[in-house]
Amino acid sequence: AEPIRIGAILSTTGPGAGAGIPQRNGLQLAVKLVNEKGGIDGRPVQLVMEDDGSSPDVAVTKANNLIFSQKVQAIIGPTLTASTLAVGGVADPAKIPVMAFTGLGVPMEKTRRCVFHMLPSQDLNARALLEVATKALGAKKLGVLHDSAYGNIVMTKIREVSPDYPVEIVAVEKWEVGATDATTQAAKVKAAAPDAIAVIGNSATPFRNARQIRLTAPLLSALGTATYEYVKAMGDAADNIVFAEFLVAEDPLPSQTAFVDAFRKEYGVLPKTMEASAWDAFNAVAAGLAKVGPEAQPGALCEAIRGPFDGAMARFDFSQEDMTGLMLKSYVFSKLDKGKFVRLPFKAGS
Amino acid sequence: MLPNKTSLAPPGIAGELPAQRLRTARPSAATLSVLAFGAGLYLILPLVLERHAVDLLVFCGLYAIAGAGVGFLLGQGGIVNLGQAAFYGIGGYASAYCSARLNWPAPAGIAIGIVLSMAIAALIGRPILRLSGYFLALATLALGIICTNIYFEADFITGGTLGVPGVPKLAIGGFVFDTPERYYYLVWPIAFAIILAMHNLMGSRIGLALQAMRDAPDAAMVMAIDNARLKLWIFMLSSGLGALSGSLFAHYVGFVNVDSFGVDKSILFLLVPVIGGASVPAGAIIGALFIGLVPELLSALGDIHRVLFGLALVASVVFFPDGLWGLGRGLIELTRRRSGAADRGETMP
Amino acid sequence: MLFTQALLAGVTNGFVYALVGLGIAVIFKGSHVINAMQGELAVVGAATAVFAADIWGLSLWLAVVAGALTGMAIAILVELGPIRALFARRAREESFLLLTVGLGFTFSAGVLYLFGREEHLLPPLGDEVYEVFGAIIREHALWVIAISAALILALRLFYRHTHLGLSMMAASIDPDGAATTGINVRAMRTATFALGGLLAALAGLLVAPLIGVGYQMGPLLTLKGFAAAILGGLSNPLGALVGGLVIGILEAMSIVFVSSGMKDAVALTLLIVIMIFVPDGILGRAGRKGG
Amino acid sequence: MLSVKGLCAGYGALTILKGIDLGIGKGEVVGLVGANGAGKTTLVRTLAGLLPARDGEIRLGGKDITRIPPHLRSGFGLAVVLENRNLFGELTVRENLALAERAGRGRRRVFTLERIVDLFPAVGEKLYVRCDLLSGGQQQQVAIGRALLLQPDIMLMDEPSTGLAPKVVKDILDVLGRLRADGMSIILVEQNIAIASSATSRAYVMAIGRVAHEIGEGDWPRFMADEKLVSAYLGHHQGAAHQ
Amino acid sequence: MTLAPRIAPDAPEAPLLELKAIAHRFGGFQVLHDVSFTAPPVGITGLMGPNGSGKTTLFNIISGFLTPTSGAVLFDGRDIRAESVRRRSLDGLVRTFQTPKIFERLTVAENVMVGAFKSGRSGFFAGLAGLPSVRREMSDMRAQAYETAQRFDLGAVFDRPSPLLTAGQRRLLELARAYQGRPRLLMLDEPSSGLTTTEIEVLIAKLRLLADEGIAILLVSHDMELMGVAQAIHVLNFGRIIASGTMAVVQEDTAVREAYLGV
Ligand SMILES: Nc1ncnc2c1ncn2[C@@H]1O[C@H](COP(=O)(O)OP(=O)(O)OP(=O)(O)O)[C@@H](O)[C@H]1O
Ligand SMILES: Nc1ncnc2c1ncn2[C@@H]1O[C@H](COP(=O)(O)OP(=O)(O)OP(=O)(O)O)[C@@H](O)[C@H]1O
Ligand SMILES: [Mg+2]
Ligand SMILES: [Mg+2]
Repeated sequence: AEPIRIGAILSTTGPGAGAGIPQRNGLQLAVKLVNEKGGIDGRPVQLVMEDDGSSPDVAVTKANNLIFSQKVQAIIGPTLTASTLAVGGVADPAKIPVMAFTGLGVPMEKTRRCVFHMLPSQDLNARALLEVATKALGAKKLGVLHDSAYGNIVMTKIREVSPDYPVEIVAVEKWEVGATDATTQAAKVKAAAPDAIAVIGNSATPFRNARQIRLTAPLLSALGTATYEYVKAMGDAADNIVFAEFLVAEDPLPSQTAFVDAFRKEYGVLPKTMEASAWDAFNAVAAGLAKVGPEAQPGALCEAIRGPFDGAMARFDFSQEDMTGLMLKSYVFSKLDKGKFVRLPFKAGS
Repeated sequence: MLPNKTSLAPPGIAGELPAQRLRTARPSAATLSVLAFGAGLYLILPLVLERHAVDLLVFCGLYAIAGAGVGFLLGQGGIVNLGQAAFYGIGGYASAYCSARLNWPAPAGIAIGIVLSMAIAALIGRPILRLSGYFLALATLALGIICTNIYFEADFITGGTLGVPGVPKLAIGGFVFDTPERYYYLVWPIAFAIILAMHNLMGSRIGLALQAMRDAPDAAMVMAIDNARLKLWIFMLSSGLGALSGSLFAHYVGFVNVDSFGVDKSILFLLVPVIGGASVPAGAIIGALFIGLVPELLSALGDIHRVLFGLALVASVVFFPDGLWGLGRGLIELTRRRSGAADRGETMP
Repeated sequence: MLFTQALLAGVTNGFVYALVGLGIAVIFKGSHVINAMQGELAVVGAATAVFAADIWGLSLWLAVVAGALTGMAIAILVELGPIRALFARRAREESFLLLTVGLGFTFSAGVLYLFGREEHLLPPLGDEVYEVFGAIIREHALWVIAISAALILALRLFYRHTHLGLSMMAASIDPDGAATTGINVRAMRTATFALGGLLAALAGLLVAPLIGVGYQMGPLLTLKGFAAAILGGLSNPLGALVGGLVIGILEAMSIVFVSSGMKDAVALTLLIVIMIFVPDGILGRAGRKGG
Repeated sequence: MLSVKGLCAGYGALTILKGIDLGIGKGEVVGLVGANGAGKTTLVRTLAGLLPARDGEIRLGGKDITRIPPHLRSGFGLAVVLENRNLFGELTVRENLALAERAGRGRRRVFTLERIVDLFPAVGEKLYVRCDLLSGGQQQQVAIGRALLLQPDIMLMDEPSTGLAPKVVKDILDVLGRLRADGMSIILVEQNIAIASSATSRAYVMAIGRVAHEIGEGDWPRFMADEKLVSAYLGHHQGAAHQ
Repeated sequence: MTLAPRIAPDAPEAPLLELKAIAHRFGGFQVLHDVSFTAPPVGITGLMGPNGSGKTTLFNIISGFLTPTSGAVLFDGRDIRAESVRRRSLDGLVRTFQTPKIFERLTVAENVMVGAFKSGRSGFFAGLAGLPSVRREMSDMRAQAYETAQRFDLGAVFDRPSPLLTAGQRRLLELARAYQGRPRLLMLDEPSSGLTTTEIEVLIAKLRLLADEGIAILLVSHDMELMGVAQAIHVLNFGRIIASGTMAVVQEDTAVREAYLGV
């Protein structure tokens, strides 16, 4: 039978590749398994994979290609927030669902009824960090080190929601994406004597720098750096870092074991949140396609996806305002112990 | 009396002026037919190509506009500009802010971007254009990075990392340029007009002065050429083109953010004329096509495509010394020589 | 404490920039080519060492030697191939720039393709951590400083006091004059690239324990090295050090006294101001003006 | 000493030298004159190896050096003072000279740094000054000194008197005279026939890439007296004749 | 001669150029000490001296590339020390260089046309627009350049790329270009080097012709024959004027003979 074409725009090169490559692995596995089970409606799935090189203008070009030349039914990705905004501008009018690996939660997303989010909004990420900082670590004074891209967005939200928590933000320092050194920033945060420090961004460098200048306060981090690669690049700085994420494959939740096993069987290593979210993204599209069939009217697939979906990463509800439906209690917290992620008993949002 | 004294003829009764061989000399029939063919090809391309290909060509056009500015600085002024993305960004943000946030008509945003860019170029150019060679290149590089930094920080205008979404499509007199095809027919004529204007300038007194300034600045000064002012002018011209390209980019993609205005873009804009050949303005067109299309063609080959793109750059410089434009001209010359066409009045034996 | 810590960080970074800038200066001195792939060569050197140790199981020292030789060998090949072709044709400056930018792309993509996208750390030369006025500096940073300083001193002596060093400079300043003075111009250029490649690899190997090198890091290193070399006067090894320190310290101080968000804006504005006041670079010397 | 047969050379598609034949014996100072564009510099550059010979043969001291690369020719006893001086501008005078001294090491030592400083006092004053700060004449002196330090058997000098004060020219001519007495051969490209005639015993007159006329031993006065001959070979429009 | 001098050479005139106690120092090296002389608005003034005596430095000071450590440069009675090279050129002060500075990427024709840059009118925007007036201006400039090129025996190589010129032709080209800049004072730094004896004779005739046209010339040369065209000669030695006068006078001066002529 004629294959169903699904597009993907991932940042497999450039600064976003830390997330883009795991996403690619999760996605390819999901496609493979669906095809092994006979595809959707008896038709195999053909994945058209594109790399946007972490640049939004390239992402738009690729989206144009996928939608108008390749005639895909849905787009998995992009990896980065800015690319999501850019691609949404092309895909939404064409009523092609976009399963973005970013969480926006900005009001304008209300108008884009076909752009779904596989990861929590930054508002939620900010709250998850503050929850664990205040409730699990008991921090009264929080320092923040963040990068100029993803970290910057989260930081904006931390500022907004921090009044809800009994914590004072005592130092905020920034490093630019790709920086080779953030020692001075770390020193400036250290000088403010915080009880805990949130390090938000896609780089192992600041973690190392913080430990190198003997910053002993607990470090917290978000999704972006919760991967084995980053942990390896952190070197001996990697212990006792707390992550707010969704999947600890060493100790998965019952709803996650099937995915973890399949992944380990395929690749021989453990997956993290990014792999799981890509797996979910494809499966959500596949579920929608199974409902409306591959020949449906434009927009029907979006409608079909717009509902609850039980994924390996977490439970989604794409009919929510933020087009993701993730909640604080969906988070899983982990701590690094000798390079291994250990799931913490702490639950947020309770 | 020495026999040679006869050559000291007073002015006025000199021998006949050799046939014109100015840079603006009338094109030959061969050139004209090539041009006509090119124009035809240009017009029908969108009809035969897929939308995606047209989309790529629109980006090529944008690169050509911004790259032409950098190329003119390099080829005519000997100035390596590693900061064009700064002006590209000014154009992009001016358009995005004016039309998406303030709901002003698109031409207003474009004009503001260009004027602002040229004003900034005038202001900053005065001190930094006193530098020369690689020192100037470093200053432009620094300028580019400073601007990127500011784009990150000034998020009340630029939206920071998130950028400005929802930039409306460009509409002129009710006609909306909302498809790649329509944009293609808008962007490329602009690029051609710019190249033509540059070509004109090269054939003028100012163009000669530019070349003179580049080859021997001291001697140019003695000929009363105001090197500083010339440099400032072409720097402003280049900046204005960067802004124009950025504005067109913003309206085309409908979204701008800092990622589009980084140092890598500046390097790309420099590569455009260098690959195409910086000695002729039209080199920017060829360079833009190369930069815009080759990575896309190679990306079909999988992960190795970036290595291949690097090698393609290397090959282009090793095998085509004057840029791809030089290759084209070489071929034309060759066919001409073959067909025994009349020589061009050059005195080279 | 904060000030001292920032100063130490600035100085350490300054030496890192200087190390890359040193190679750029050496290659410029000996060939008048701006080598825009210096950072990538550093990455290649470090990545090779990491892989020689991790995958081929070489001992650390052998791996480091392998990394250094790889950097040197690649630079030599680049000189023997495309660079020589361009020289034979008397290509313009921008052709060399494009060539090295293209090669930089290629090497960075090659590292990505062959070695993956991880950042690689090498073990440091020493694990101690020292405290200076309440601030902390790692032993390896001190080694970087000491080794770079020694390299710079050695290069200075090499260029001013050895026949080979003088010949390398002479060959690039005036190839015809050099050839008629019994200097093998091509061999000198090859030697220059060998030295530049070796310095690049050394830079990569020395900084890998501090910052962890990855395929995407080349351009950044090149840019900072380029800035350091130019600020110092372009063809002067000592200048590259001064340039690197100025940039490193400016950056650190902008973070302390202004804000980390405006670091680049502040540091680079100051850099432009410095250049305007010393238009030939801090240690550069101007030629004759006029006739 | 040096013999050239049927030498052809040029640039790109252009052939400038169209079969040059000449010969210089040991201890001879031979002039090479000719109008602008006659090809004198091209000949010097070809003899020096900077421009490949397209045809013909260059023999030096009996050995064929036509295909020897330029930097090895000093080892055969050949030294050149190029038209543009070609000094290493960013290096000091001393460094310029030291490089040549080193290259001349394997040969019989006739010149030392001290002797050069003696010959050209201006050089001595500026030993530690960068060459590109020197005046034009000072640079010319350094260039000649540099060539001498290669300890050559034969010197090619392309217009060495350019830009030199008359006194220095006289001194150089004196030196050349002494060198010749020491057995050194010299080819002197010289536009100024007064200088050429007083410095050389015989000369080749070049025109349009060929040796068009030979001024034999003792023929200088006759040549100079013949205005027609002089203006025919040294007059103006020769440069255009290549077309 | 075909042209009558515009101004009679013997008319008493205020000097066109006047140097007052010029001194210059490079770092610790004092090149010029207290140099004063004048050049009349008509005729040829010579400047000679041993290598390194400071002639070119003096040229750089007069043309504006260097600012003297002390002393004044008066042009037309006005102190021009603060003026740029360009401003001085517009006033009619045009020089050539000891090593010819040719615009290598231009043809001979274009090089000469650049000489007439200052008399052109068209601006940047007119150039971009490619107005017909610009084209006309360019062809006029070219025609004028051709006349000048012929005067300086460059007619036959008019459309050659300038790198192909021989040393002698480069000298002539620089001269032609400077002439095209309508100089009132033409400063020539060793214009004869690279020329044959015959060519120097022609050059002498050309300089006379230029002088007859009313162009004042300041000439630096080591060629005694060429120097013979100068009505007054000043001899520099170690940055000081050691003799002034006609050729015959300075040639007999013992200091000059010892320092410069070596006889
Ligand atoms: N690099 C070059 N490329 C092409 N042609 C050249 C080149 N250099 C010189 N020529 C041409 O070669 C011819 C001979 O030049 P050459 O310099 O040998 O003359 P010359 O006798 O030394 O003259 P001069 O007395 O002016 O120094 C000239 O016609 C010149 O135009
Ligand atoms: N920029 C400079 N820095 C240091 N010294 C300089 C500089 N320019 C010139 N000099 C020195 O000043 C002196 C005068 O130089 P200048 O070029 O004026 O001499 P000149 O009279 O033109 O000699 P020539 O006849 O050889 O051309 C020389 O000793 C020269 O080395
Ligand atoms: Mg010559
Ligand atoms: Mg001089």
